[in-house]
Amino acid sequence: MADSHASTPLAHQFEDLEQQHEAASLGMWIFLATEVMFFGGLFAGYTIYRNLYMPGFDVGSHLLNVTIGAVNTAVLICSSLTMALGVRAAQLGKRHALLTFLILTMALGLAFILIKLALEWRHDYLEGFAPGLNFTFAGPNAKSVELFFCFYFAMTGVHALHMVVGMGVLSVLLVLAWKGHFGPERYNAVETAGLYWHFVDIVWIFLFPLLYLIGGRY
Amino acid sequence: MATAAVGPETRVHYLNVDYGIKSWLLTTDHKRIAVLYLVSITLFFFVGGAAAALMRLNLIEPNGALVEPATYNKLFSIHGIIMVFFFMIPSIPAVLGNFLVPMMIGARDLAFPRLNLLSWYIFMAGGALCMYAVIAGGVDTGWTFYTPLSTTYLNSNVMSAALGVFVAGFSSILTGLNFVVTIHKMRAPGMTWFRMPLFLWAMYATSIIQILGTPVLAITLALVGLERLFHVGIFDPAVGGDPILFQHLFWFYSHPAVYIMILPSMGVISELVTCFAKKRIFGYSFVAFSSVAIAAISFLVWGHHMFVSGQSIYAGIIFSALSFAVAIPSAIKVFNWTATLYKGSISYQAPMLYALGFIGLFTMGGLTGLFLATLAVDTHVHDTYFVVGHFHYIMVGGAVMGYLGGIHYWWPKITGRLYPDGWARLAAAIIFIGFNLTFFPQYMLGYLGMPRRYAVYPPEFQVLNVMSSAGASILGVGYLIPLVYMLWSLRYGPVAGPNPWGAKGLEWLTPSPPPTENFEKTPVVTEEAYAYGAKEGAVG
Amino acid sequence: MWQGFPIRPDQASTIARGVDHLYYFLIAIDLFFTAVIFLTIFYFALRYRRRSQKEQPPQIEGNIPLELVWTAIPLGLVVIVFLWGTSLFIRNSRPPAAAMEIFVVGKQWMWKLQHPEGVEEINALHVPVNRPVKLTMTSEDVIHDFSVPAFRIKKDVVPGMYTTLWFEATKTGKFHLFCDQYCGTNHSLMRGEVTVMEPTEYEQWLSGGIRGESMAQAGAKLYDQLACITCHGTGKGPPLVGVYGKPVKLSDGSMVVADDAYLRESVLYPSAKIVAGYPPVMPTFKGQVTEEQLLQLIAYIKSLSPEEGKARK
Amino acid sequence: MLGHVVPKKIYFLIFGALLALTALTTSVAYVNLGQWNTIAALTIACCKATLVVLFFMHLRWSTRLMRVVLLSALLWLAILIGLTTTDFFSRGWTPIPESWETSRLPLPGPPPQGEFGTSRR
Ligand code: HEA
Ligand code: HEA
Ligand code: HEC
Ligand code: CUA
Ligand SMILES: [Cu+2]
Repeated sequence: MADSHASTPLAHQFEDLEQQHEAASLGMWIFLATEVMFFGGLFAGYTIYRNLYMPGFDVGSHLLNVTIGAVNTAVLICSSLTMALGVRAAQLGKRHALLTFLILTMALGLAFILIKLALEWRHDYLEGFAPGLNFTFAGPNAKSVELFFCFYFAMTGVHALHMVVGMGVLSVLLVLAWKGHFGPERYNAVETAGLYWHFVDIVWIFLFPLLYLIGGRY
Repeated sequence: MATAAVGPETRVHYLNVDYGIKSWLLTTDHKRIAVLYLVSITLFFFVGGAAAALMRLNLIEPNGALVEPATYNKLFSIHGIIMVFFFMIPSIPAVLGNFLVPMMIGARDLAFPRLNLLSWYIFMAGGALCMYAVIAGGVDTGWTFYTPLSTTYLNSNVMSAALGVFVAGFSSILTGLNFVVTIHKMRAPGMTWFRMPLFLWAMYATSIIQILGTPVLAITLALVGLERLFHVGIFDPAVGGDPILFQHLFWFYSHPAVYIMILPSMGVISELVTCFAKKRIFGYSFVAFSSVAIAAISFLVWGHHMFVSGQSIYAGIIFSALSFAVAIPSAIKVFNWTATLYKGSISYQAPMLYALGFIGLFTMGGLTGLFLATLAVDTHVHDTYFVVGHFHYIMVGGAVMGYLGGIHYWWPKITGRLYPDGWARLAAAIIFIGFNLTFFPQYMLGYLGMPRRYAVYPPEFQVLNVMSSAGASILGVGYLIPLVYMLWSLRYGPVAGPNPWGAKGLEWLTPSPPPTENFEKTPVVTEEAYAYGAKEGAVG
Repeated sequence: MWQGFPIRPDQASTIARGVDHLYYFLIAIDLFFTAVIFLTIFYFALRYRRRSQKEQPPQIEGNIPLELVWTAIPLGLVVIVFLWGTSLFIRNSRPPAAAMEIFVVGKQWMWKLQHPEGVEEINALHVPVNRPVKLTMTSEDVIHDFSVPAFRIKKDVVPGMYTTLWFEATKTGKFHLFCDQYCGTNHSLMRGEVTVMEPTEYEQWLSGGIRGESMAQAGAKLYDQLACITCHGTGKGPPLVGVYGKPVKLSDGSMVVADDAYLRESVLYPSAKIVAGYPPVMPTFKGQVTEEQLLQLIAYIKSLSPEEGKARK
Repeated sequence: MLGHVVPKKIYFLIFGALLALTALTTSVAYVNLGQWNTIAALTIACCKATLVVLFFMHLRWSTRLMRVVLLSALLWLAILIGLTTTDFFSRGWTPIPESWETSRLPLPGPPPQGEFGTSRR
């Protein structure tokens, strides 16, 4: 992915642009496969503990705010749309549209993180749901609830970290796009960054029901 | 060789195209990066080896001849961590793989050269963190980082060591990613999958493991770190966490990781055996597919490290059965290599000696793996020196032998110089003898019940331990000899020429050392791999 | 065995012999294949050594029937080994009825063992010969591993859960007891000795030993001290008489067997499983009872249902 | 042009579908379906993920190789979760009864659930 920044569109090790393009997206897909496994460790642990400690996990889940979770899901989906449109703009060589969509995507990403931070994590911390830092919950199944929040913070934390990394990548792209670096011949970097961004979105698509919903809200 | 040998000095090639530290540290040439790795892992090997030497010294006496138990624990931890994560896993992939993957498929470089350089920097950063952990007082978790010991009870430098391994893991992932993309997308015209040298199949299979396994180790170590720092206890029994879950996640990576170590060696052996017997490999597709089969099945057996851990015995039974399954493709390989020798024209230059040593020692080590996969027997020998014997037979007798064989074989290609073959053969013999003396007694110790990770032990085990320590000193000398003559050869070795062994394969068609672009023009492949029957001079 | 140079530890339990036989069988396989590979290589190496640089050996692509043969033979062998090893393992992990029960608590870096009669030992275990013994084990800190090579038994001792192990010694004498799971600084000093005695000697030893109360008696005392009786016995909580080993119906409709792990959980985390028909009012005793005291409470509850406690493993 | 350019309309359609599914999954959570709540939530999540992968990530128009990469990642994830859970959920089955035939225990069955879960051994 990084190698498409070279001064000519075609890096020296490739025969043609087609090969270079395919290599870049294959590389990104493989990277996403590693990400699947990275989150997979957490998902495996979550699956097991939730089945072992169902009541506590349900209690924990009920302590989260579904509305905020749903809003954040929507925010991320919007950002995925703008990202997809950004890639399209790059493909068509529309510099201005690309810039707009990149900025929109980053703004939505920022919104997601701010909502998470200011409305959720802060609240959880103040309410005493933060294991290790401030955990004061003392209802039934307190220990399982604590375990639930361990997962909650580990999973959403790692996810948020990925968002931050994604925003870093996007800001590099923004600068390059500003300089008119991309065009129909050369948009691999935008496309691969897009793949990454959508992947992070997908992770949230699973985190949302697993953490907020399956405890049963009725 | 008929080809006029042009001295490495008179030509422009990847080594002399540019000079100065900067030209090395900022290089994106896969060959130079391979050399960077070669230097760094050699360093790590001797650090790990020094720890082993101190351990063996300590075990000469039942009450510990040298160090306190606390220090001994740090020694084996750092020995395991360095040898596994900073020597063996990067050894063949990052050195020989980096050098050879593009050359063998006829490409100018890997698909992502800058990523490749980044991998090396990440690797060194991880190494630096681990070395910091050693210098700042050591780490005593063992290479397995079992919880809750590592998360709650130890106050050594667990964080920096775990972080170091975590970081180095990304280097491994990115290297694997680079190889897979390169092999898929950048093969020269005519280089079909079934014309690829078996080394490439092995590298491909290895990369799959690196890509799909390593991230799980990363997240697991991250969770250990979280638990240590913030008591966000996912494995902590105090909140109902289960330490056995940690073991599942750890071995999900670390069992396949042992095949990250052996598969590349197997690939090297396929190259060596064919070259020095002047024969095609016997059963090409069986050898090729067994690599992929090993990679795939290796992900299904991790629970065999946990037979007595409190894991459900039903799970134990499943894992036992699958562990036996993974032995079959290994058996296929061993038999095919042996059959390749049949009616060959076998010469005994040093690389071949290492290759034959590999086959023998890998067989002995692999077969003891069957003991461990057997539930009732593992109940007795788990966490004893029998296990230590098993994995050193495979890793030192197998993987390291393969690595050394490969380094000797491609040394002329890498440096353009030949080393003294007599010394090399002597070193191979010393290593073989020293190795067996070191590790065979450990099987016996293990069945007698001597637990591993023991700084002090009951006196009746002393005789065998002294034998083992004596062997280790021979082994240590054996490893120092190649270091000396390899360095010597850099300056004084005879000029090698493009193909000193009369080997087949694209990498031998280009001069030694190769030019930066590897080939003057992109080669076109018209033959199967190892076309030793074909007339001399025919391209292949 | 050959005294100066033993190849295996004493065979001192009913399990040992079976394991050794399997081990010998594996050695035979090992020797066979090692010999086949080594001899073939040596033979080829001599027979087909390179005699001149120009030599062009005949090229052989492979041989499918041969490939099948050398896939099938190892496959057949490992199936045998798997079945043999697994059936032995299942047998070895199933404690016989009427085993005498000993409780083991591991902690950095010592073993605490308690006999049902109340005798406590540190890093030493005395047992009668020819009598099955069942160990119920847990750890107070990290993972340890209880291993007696002469008996060919081994099991991790894990904090937060009970693991079990059993053996029947067949030979009197002293045998090593090792901690086989790395557990921190003095892991290699976490050793002890198992002494197997004639039953009569054992009785003598038991009566001579520094005896506190029996496990169950100590448990009864605790039961008193912790005021369990205020609920259990008054109808506020379920009666505990005869509960051990019986299935219990829970408030969510499912059934559990009241075994050691269940009792432990009921005391430490009462809200985890609520007995059907009772309110979840029992307080947790976590932090108030040590792992040892917990074992005593369990022993006491077991003693309230005499036949059950014996009949079930 | 190197890759496939997707019409804007498709993007907006998918976007709409994703938002609708989000609303659906949230509201389903408020209906008591017992076990089916979890299944419904995860099914919807899988649908959403599939839409993103196929359209936003262009997998529909990518080579077979990319699909193989994705599928193998999912397969490996299934291995990780599947084999790990075999352990946890068969622990309650031990101890193996003294003889297979005279089993008096009402096990095996799904392990009972609750805090600190199954009786583990
Ligand atoms: C390169 C490293 C490597 C390799 C390749 C292997 C290969 C194998 N390993 Fe090993 N193993 C380790 C490194 C390795 N191992 C390490 C490091 C540990 C300890 C970790 C720790 O706890 O610190 C370990 C531990 C370990 C255990 C756990 C022991 C315990 O802790 O109790 C087990 C159990 O099943 C096992 C089994 C096997 C098997 C069945 C193979 C098989 O793949 C072997 C296959 C090979 C052959 C079988 C030989 C060739 C075949 C023939 C000549 C034909 C005849 C064949 C038949 C009859 C089948 N290994
Ligand atoms: C590929 C990996 C690899 C390699 C190459 C080695 C190489 C060696 N190992 Fe290692 N070993 C492991 C991987 C490896 N090991 C692992 C994973 C463990 C488990 C760790 C754990 O339990 O957590 C282990 C554990 C282990 C133990 C068990 C410790 C214990 O459980 O108590 C022992 C004991 O003998 C041992 C010995 C040796 C020896 C003698 C060598 C020799 O081959 C090394 C020979 C090399 C040299 C000797 C260096 C060259 C000579 C010098 C530098 C001379 C200068 C020397 C001095 C100044 C002292 N190793
Ligand atoms: C405040 C009242 C109270 C006290 C004090 C109390 N219990 Fe309980 N106990 C209960 C109730 C009510 C239940 C049933 C509901 C449940 O399972 O939590 C119960 C259940 C149990 C069970 C499970 C019984 C079964 O039939 O499955 C065990 C075992 C037990 N208690 C042991 C103890 C012990 C040991 C102590 C003292 C250390 C103790 N209890 C103290 C109220 C109490
Ligand atoms: Cu306790 Cu090792
Ligand atoms: Cu393994």
